[in-house]
Amino acid sequence: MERPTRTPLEVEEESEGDLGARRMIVNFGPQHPATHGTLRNIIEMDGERILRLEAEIGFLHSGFEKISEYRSYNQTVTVSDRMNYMSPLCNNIALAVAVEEMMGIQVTPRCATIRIILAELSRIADHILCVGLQAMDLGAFSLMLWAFTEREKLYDIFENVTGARLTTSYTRIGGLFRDVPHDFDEQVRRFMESGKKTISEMEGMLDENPIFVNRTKGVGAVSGEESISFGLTGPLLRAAGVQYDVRRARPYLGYDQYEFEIPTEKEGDVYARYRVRVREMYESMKIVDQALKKLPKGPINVSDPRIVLPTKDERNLPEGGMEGLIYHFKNYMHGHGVRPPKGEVYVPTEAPNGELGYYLISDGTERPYRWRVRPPSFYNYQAFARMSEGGLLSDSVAVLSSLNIIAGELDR
Amino acid sequence: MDPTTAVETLQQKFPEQVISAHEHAGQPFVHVKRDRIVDLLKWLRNDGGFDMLADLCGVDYLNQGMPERFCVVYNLTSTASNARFRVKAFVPEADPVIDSVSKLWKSAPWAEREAFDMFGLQFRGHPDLKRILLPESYGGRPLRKDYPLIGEGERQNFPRYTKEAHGKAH
Amino acid sequence: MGVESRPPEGTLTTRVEGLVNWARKNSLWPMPFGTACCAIELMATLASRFDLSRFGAEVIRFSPRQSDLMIVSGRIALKMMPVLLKIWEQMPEPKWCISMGACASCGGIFDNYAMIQGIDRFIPVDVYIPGCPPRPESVIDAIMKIQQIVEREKFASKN
Amino acid sequence: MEWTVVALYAGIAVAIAGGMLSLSHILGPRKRRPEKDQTYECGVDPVGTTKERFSVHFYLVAILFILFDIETVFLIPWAVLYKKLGVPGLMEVGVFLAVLGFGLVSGGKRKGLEWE
Repeated sequence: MERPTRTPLEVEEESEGDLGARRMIVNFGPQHPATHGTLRNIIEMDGERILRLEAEIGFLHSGFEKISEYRSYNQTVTVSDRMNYMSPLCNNIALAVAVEEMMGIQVTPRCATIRIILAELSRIADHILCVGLQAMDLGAFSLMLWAFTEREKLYDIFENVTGARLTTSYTRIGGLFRDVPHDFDEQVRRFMESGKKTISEMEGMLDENPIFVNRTKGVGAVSGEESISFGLTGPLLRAAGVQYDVRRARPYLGYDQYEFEIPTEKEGDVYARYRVRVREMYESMKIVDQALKKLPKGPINVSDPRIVLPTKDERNLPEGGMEGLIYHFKNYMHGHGVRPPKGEVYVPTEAPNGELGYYLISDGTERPYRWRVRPPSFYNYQAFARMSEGGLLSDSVAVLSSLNIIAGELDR
Repeated sequence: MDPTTAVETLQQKFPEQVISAHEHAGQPFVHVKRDRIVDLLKWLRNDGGFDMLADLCGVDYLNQGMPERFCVVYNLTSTASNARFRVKAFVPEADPVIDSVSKLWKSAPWAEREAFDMFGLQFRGHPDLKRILLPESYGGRPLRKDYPLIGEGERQNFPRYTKEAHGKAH
Repeated sequence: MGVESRPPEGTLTTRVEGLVNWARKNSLWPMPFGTACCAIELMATLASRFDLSRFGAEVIRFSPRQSDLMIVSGRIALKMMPVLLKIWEQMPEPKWCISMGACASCGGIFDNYAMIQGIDRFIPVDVYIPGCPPRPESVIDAIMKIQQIVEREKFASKN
Repeated sequence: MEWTVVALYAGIAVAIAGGMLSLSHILGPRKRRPEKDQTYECGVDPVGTTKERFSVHFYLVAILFILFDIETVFLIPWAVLYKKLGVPGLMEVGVFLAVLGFGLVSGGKRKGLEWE
């Protein structure tokens, strides 16, 4: 397989008499500080103005959907948090919610509340870094360091709860890996004060900052209908005026018991997306507040032994008796374990970047027959060409960081 | 329009297209033939109110007793009424071609390119149908059920640089 | 005719060698070949909490021309391998390579058609960091190991 | 007496700059290879050619930059001695800045600063 060189775009030979500059082709390539990942754009430019932009992806295609067809449902949880590595918990929760809806399992109230708290915390982690990186791309480097100090505090919380900073793999079908530590709510409250302070500082730094406003207002604007046609979801769609949030449209895990607004803007440009993300962080904090207040006691796993592992004492012969041992054996051996009934389901959830949907087809065995993920970055990045054509090259950098493209999720 | 009425009206409007209607875990969906898929989806979008194509993906039903081997799944959403609906168009293995819906939604082209890349499904009328996730010189169709998990040796096929030789040593 | 190419004899060169190695050791300019989750941990290592600049290695260069330590952080897909080879080739000579994380070192959980099963099959790697993703402390430990390697570099081995 | 200081200062500057360049040229190992000499374009084979005519706007932007850069360079000697020069000095710099300010404003009006 010789190295796949890209055939250069055919540049029409302009007539000799024309004194204008010929089109220049620039490679905004896979190894580039501003692409935040392995994306490639071949840009045809007239001077600074972008005439045509062709995006090329697949530089991080890791065959997620193929390897998941060789794993049981609980094993695919470890696969799911390698997709969107900015907010891995949202992926784990999305997968667990999808399989539970397929099997018709109702998780315990404590598990649902813990999942909502962790999902909203990782939404804050994703948004704060996106705003930080966007500011860094436009020149304000210090904001990225502020964002990272907040993220480090969130890493401490995630590590305290799940054991890992980034690849958490915390949820299981029908419950969680383990319960939250006793000092969980006090640690989260401590983060919330410093988080609010840092976010308002970042807001103060960027909101009326002439450089930031000039670089982002009116840049890469997309109208509401066009965003729907492009399949944009999440902050991009809400910035274009369409008030659509899967947590409100199709509530899961009890999101309908919390009051929070859906921040939307009208212009649909880079500045509007930044505003939506910042306001969404405040909304997430409101949700975490309410969830912490009503965090119920009780078990975190569904009590159905066919799905959830029996606890240690249930397994030992004197107390648990023969059933505990048999269920433990059945849960781990081939052909046993979590086996949803034959059928398929598409369950969307609201990830920080947009609608993260799992389309699972089960053929009755414990391995998914088809494990399809609807990644928000895939459809958001498709609109990048439309947003940056006609603008300047430096505008396309601002637009790219406002889309918050995660290559792992993009190429799956 | 909520999905259940969508299923009935579809069965009346396109009786010969709709193969069967199903429902699983509270989610109705419909199996259709591939011939008039564009008109069917256009009707669903314009009159059915399903204005967003949330996801388009391919499925390989190798000897699973489905009408055909390949299937293209369209997951539709209505942002106004929050309703969801799924249309599954079946494509025979002998001639895996189906009309492209890139004229109806701008989110379709890349998803169709991925289905082409992973399953080898051709989309008639697609603006620029070529591989999207794998290199153009890649031979196989990985997500097909009969394709080996570890591929056919493409991952070893690169020149090797060693420190001593300071140059290509392949 | 570089400083290494003069035939080394006697103690004179060891002092020059020691000086050059000391200079190179403390000013490693990393080329972050960041693709996936390990890149986020690499960014965490460079951020203010696990500050990599204590080792003189925080000057992140995105062009291979000005960097001498390539940190391959993240999984390498089929399409990315030619890019990795080209960038490794375009880095000027005294260069070292860290393979950060399980995916870069051995393919990690992705033993499938799309993933390179370890970059050491194609480019020479000096230090491997286990972990998925490795903690920032182990990235710093890897940088220190690279510094030990640089310290013991002999000129004879160069030309 | 004044000039020896300036000459010394210039000599040191040239020595440092020249020294860095020549030392790295002499001591640096050079291993040329076809792959290494290719232009770096984000890790892929270069697309298109650079031997094309550039748009004239780049020239305009460059000239405007040089104009205002030199303006600040001329301000430095005044800034060093502004106490001693007193009000007359301030007046002269005012005129200097007014002329260039007028240039900037008129350039802005005629869309010189826009990319179009």
